[in-house]
Amino acid sequence: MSEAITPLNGARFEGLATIEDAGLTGMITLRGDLSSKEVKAAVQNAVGLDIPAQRQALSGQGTAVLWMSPDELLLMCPYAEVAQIIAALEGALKGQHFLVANVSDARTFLHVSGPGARETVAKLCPVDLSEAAFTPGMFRRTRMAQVPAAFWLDEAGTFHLICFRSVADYAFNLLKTSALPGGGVGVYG
Amino acid sequence: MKHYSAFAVAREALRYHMGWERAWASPEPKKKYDVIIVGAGGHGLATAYYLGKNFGITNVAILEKGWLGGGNTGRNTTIIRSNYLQDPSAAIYEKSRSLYETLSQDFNYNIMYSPRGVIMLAQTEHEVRGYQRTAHANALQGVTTEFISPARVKEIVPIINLDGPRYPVLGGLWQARAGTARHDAVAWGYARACSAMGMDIIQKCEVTGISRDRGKVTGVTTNRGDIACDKLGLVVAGHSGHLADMAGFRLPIESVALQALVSEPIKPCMDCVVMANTVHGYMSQSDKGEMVIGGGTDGYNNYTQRGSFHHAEETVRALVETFPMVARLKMLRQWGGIVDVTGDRSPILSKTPVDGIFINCGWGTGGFKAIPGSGWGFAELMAKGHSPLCDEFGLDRFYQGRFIDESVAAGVAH
Amino acid sequence: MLILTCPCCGVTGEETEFHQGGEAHLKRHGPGASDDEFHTYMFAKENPKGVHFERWRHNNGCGKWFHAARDTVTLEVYGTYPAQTLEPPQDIRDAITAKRPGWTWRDFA
Amino acid sequence: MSTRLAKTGRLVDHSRAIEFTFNGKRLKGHPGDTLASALLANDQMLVGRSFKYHRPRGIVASGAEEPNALVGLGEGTRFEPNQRVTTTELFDGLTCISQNHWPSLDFDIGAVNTHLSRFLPAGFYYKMFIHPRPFWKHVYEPFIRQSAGLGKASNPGDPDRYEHFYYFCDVLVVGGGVAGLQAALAAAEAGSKVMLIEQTAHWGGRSPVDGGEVDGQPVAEWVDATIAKLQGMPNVTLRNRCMGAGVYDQGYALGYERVADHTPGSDAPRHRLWRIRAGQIVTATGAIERPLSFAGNDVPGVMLASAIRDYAVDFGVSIGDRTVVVTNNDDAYRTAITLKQLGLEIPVILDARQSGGGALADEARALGIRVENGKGIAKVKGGKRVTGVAICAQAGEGAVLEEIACDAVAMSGGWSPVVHLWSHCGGKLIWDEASAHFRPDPDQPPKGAKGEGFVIPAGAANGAGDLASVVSDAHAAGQAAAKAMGHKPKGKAPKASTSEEAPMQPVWLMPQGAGIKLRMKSWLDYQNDVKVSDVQLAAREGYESVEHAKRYTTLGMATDQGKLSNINGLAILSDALNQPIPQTGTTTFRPPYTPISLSSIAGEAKGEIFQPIRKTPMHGWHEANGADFEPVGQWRRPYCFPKGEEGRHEAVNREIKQTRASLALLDASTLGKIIVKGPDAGRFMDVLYTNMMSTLKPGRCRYGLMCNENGFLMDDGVVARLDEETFLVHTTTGGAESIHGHMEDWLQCEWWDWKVYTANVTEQYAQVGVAGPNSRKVIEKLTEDDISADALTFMGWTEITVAGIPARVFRISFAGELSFELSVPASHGRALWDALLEAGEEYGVMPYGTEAMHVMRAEKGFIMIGDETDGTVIPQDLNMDWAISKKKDDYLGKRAQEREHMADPNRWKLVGLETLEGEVLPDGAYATAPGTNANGQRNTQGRVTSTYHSPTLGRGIAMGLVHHGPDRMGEVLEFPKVDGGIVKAKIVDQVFYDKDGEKQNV
Repeated sequence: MSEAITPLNGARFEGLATIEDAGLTGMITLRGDLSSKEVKAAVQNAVGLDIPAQRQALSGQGTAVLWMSPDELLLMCPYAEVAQIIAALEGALKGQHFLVANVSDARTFLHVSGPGARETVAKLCPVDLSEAAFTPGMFRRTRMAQVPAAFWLDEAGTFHLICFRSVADYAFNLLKTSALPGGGVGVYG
Repeated sequence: MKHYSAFAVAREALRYHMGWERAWASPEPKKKYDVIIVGAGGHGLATAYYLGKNFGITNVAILEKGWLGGGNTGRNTTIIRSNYLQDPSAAIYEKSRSLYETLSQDFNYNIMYSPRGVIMLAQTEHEVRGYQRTAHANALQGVTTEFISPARVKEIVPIINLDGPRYPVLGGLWQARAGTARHDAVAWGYARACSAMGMDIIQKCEVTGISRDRGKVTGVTTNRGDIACDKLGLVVAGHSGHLADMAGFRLPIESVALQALVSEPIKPCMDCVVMANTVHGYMSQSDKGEMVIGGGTDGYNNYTQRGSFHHAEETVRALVETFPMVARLKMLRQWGGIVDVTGDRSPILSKTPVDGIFINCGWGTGGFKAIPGSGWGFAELMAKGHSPLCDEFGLDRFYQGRFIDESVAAGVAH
Repeated sequence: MLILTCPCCGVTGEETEFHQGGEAHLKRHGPGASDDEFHTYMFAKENPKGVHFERWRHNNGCGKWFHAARDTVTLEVYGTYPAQTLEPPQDIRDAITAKRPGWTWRDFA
Repeated sequence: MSTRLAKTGRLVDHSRAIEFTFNGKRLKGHPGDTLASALLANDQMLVGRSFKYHRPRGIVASGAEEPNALVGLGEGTRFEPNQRVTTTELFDGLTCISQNHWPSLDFDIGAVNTHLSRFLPAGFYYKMFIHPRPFWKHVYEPFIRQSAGLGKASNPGDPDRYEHFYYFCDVLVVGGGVAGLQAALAAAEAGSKVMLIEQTAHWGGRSPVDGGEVDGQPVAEWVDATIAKLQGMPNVTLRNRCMGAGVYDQGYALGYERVADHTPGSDAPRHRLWRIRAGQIVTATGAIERPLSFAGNDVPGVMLASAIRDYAVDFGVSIGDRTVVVTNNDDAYRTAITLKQLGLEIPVILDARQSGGGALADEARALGIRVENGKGIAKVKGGKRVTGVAICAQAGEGAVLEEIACDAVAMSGGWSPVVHLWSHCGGKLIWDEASAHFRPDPDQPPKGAKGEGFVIPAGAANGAGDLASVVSDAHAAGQAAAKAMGHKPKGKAPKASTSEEAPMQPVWLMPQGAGIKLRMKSWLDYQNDVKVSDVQLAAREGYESVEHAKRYTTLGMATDQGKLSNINGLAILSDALNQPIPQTGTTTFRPPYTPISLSSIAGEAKGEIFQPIRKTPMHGWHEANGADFEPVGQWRRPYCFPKGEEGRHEAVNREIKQTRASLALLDASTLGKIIVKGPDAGRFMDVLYTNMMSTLKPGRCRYGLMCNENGFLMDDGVVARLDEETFLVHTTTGGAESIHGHMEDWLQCEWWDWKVYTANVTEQYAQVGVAGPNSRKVIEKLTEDDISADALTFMGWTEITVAGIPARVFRISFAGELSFELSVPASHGRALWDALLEAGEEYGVMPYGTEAMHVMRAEKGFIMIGDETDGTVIPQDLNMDWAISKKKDDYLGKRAQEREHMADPNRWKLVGLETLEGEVLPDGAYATAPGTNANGQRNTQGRVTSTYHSPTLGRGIAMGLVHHGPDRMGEVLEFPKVDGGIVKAKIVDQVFYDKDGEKQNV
């Protein structure tokens, strides 16, 4: 089978922050009753993580569970494991009302890191990204300039940012422009 | 009424302009009128003017809760065009445009109608087909328009950037006889003419109630007392729903804020109006030199004459891209107006469930250009009970599903 | 620039994250309805100067629809609540009456 | 003459000189200068021409309120018109030119207008140029436009970078003067997150110039100490060169930061637009001094008293050697005293008040300055600069008592609080009789999301007078803001010096009884040339509302938006209408406070990131292979793939011929793909589509139509049933997001009890249309799986592995040939595309674009959403009743379609159109019917919806909607062309090619 290629194909830019293609990542949309024990168990056994609280992200080793909406999660996992994890989920949820869909190829996944990360993103998203307001583990779906985006922050201060695949170039260039040298705002980081 | 002319100005100059009389009177309301028009904006004043001029009905009062011409007449981007797709729209807007051409002379008041031409840019293949369709329709409607090439667009608007990275200009719908006018002057000219016919323009007079008797209108209650009338015309744009409520019926309209802004004045650099619907912006240059810029409406019901900043942002973005020359100009002033938008984005000129009450509303973002035609048709409707210009714009169309949809040709009605 | 709080995901965000979807609590009239009922459902809008119940979608967010009670003159937001309801909840109505004594649900002409 | 003083100038560095040019003249200034102070230091009194009369104009003010001194700044792509010199920091190599004159600043032809001014009163153009009609557009207007306008914009494009920044705080304090600093401190000490912004490059505002003590130390030192303190607080952000541009609903404010205006060419963005969401906004925006209205008050050298003081103290620039001071309040005495102490001459202080001034007046007298009470200026002498003044009694009509030579006039008509930001969002004002100004009405602030007031004025902006009251008012404001944010205020306001001043006395006209000749020379609006006599004329003519008067005279409509002229004009209007000022009211304050660059509003959105461009996985290949793109929504889709010299038309024909003859590929990835799953999925699909979808069998596909609730056809596409509970919906390219939203809307808001989930997986899959007689062969080369005619029948789908990639293959046909659509994970899309091209080589495979697709579907008589439909068309119009289930009692749009006009047999219906001569019908042409309608418009009986040249048939083909069309086969219609001429076309069946569908069923 041919080699899968991400839309940004490893692109990287270093400025006030480092913008880089996070590479091929498995992403699975799971819609269902997030409060049910079946879903809890299915997720636990699929990626070894709990159901995150509202607007939270739980991460493990190469895995994460993101709270998308009251009845939707996004499961992150190694790209190669998507098929088996989907099979596991569908098996575990048999008889339930749910929806599982592979969206690994429908998204572009970026890392924004370095001291300028918060400011770089704050130039594009109408979200309070101060250290006090936006802390690691929080997950935010919002607007990045003119496209929808979602992101969370890890302990190392790196933004894990997801957009639709088709606007990968736009998203990358936005972040790159925001991170151009000389554009430091001087309020965060 | 003193005649206006260069000679009169010169003569007055010798007496330091002490001899000028009032442009319009400021009378106390009478107890009763044949016709009361609520709303002394362009449409209301024009209705009164043609009631007098075309039908000899001059026992008319025009009631205005604020100052005449203070609503959308004084807040719009003054574009006048008639390159509409649907027959009924083309008819009333073209009537309007042709009346505009001679309005200064009719009034003996210079409203500065400037037939400088309007281009609607086609920036997608779909828009190209849409505007070609409009051009065909216009030819049969007696509206002179043509679909022009990018090269011709560039010729007419040298400052335009034809091949923007996002939406190249693929052509445009060009109406050479379209243009702009001085918006305040239109209201003032009509007011002066109405006053001269003996009509009463009563400002700072707010209608607080509408009295009916057995399904027929008998008059209005205002902050300046009760005033009786045989016929009542509601011409209050964004506040129509509110007035209809008083009369006991509901309208298929919603009121939203439309925004506009002007740049600082610069020397002439653009001698026509350019509308770019794909990127939601349009621009012309006022005689003072300001770039007059309009954009879209807010997406929610709103009665504040303000808008959200991000709409101005979207518009400015588009224009900086389309006209790189404006990049280093500055925004001088930003404002909003309340427009009433109907279920099919076309106006309502109609009888109402209440006998004797007529309503003229729903012009959305397209009201200014329609003022004379709307007044002409609505006056006929009020005087005779029907008018070819208005008949298609009745309230009944929403029951029958007989819509007049202008958005179909990608022609957003600005 | 409005601020709204999405009752579905709890985000308090600016207007640009949301999209207004017209009047709320309309009763759908399908086949069998009279012309009058259907017209009212489709077109006769409340459009009040004052309290307006409207639909919003958190389109740059959790994607859920919800309802808001908002004043169209002051732009004050009395509250937001889930779309899965036929009438505004009591606490919202109380919040409104507190601000506008005499106001009652469906008091328009 | 104006010149540089050696000793003073707290903001400039005398030790260093920097060079700049004005109209080509090389001049010198110091770091710390504004362009204004530097020009004045070089005795450049004349800096521009007025808008209407082209009168000589000099600098009047020292800040944002400056109406006159606008220049064209910079060169080439960085040239910028209408730059205010008083707010432009001087930098080395700055170049600027004056505006609105020809041929030169000193000799301006336009100045002839000033001699005609008597014939050009307010609104003269409404009364003239009426005849002959064509002259307005072609003679008068061009002339007026030429003389109007200010600078020229010659900029071909902007090389600089701009950006936005979203910031959130509890309290935003606008204005870095003493009030702003104290308010910020008070709020910060209470624990609020505070942002303090200041439009200039310096903190402290006017206070260091005016002096006084705060907290026992000289105010200048207190400012430095306070800034240091604020900088040390983690909950405070400070920004200078950042103007509070506007206050919008619910605590939203714009900060306009001029990051690099003073360092052009640096790698920093030029402007940054702060988009601030604050819980509370404190407006510590200070006050603006008002001019006095006397004849000749516009002669260069006549300036605001406070400005003359600023130039002397801040920049070490004296405006004149002999400065006459004229005032109606005590503050102007400070200017006289300051200048005197600098060794400059003050021939006289003219105090319009009979009673004269207070302590400051005594101090002035003690310095030996002559003070005249109850006196004013009858007339200023001089043209391009002041040469003297004629003195008169304020109470009189202007009889000249004495003439005094001077080269500068310092005037003060009192102070007006800057209430702009307070008012932007609906804050109301009250008239303060004592100080004769409008100030914020504490009871009517702008209201926020919770109905609470969210703006608090502080200090001079709130009408506070001396330093002590400013500081205490600001402290209270800061604490109130913090309290509103739920923080606990602590501490008291520091003590500050008070000053005993005699009450000011409103003077709206000088002298009081000035005759018309003087009034016609008394300026209100310097830039727009509006004089006292103009406002009085407006009132006389019935333009009584303040908005009428403003619009009729253009008072306050210049680039300064009336910062100096509004109150004075208002007073004159009220006097003329003989009503108190509050009754006249003010005009509306609109954002921005001072003009902000359009580029800063556009922000980062320029060039490649102006708007998002959506790209499919194969986009790169298309670009590399010369695709001719067309925008489709945010996508770019190949319209065709021209080869070599080939034009669009030839390319499209080639692509079609190749598809029909052998094999071609279409990138169909942009098609919307939505999964609909759940026990109630079938039921939901049935209301969504006009067709019956619930009966579709797994493994099968069905073409369906979707209408909106208003009955109109909205979208179409092929639905595949994946399993009992799951459907895969294909939408049009434009429909993907909107249809998904439409589904969620109905599921969440109407049928929330139905068990259905949807997911928009449009971008998960790359989709390739493989079309042509050889399409099966090429796919078979790449797969082991059986896709033979029997295994995969028409309108069936199955899962296969193609080129090693897991794929869904749908056997559907839009082109009318045997064809398949392959759907693979997007990350493998390019690989599949390449594999198909390689495998297809033997069949001469080539890609085809959207236009070929359009033509081929038209040859087959298939409709296209957006062509056959335009939002006013229902399925019945397209003879698609077969796609409308009769068995269902409901679907979205069903009730709407029962309405009178929708059920009308006279609706235009779809037919094919065949031109008699084989030519192509023009796009959007209408078929005429006899006669005209009530409005004299030609009657019509149909229109073209799609029209193409069919290379397959070698002739023009079209579809259209025609009145009773289907019943009129064979009839000939006439379609007039826009450019004259008529195309005749026969009504025919809409299917032009392979009527029986044999081609696709092999």
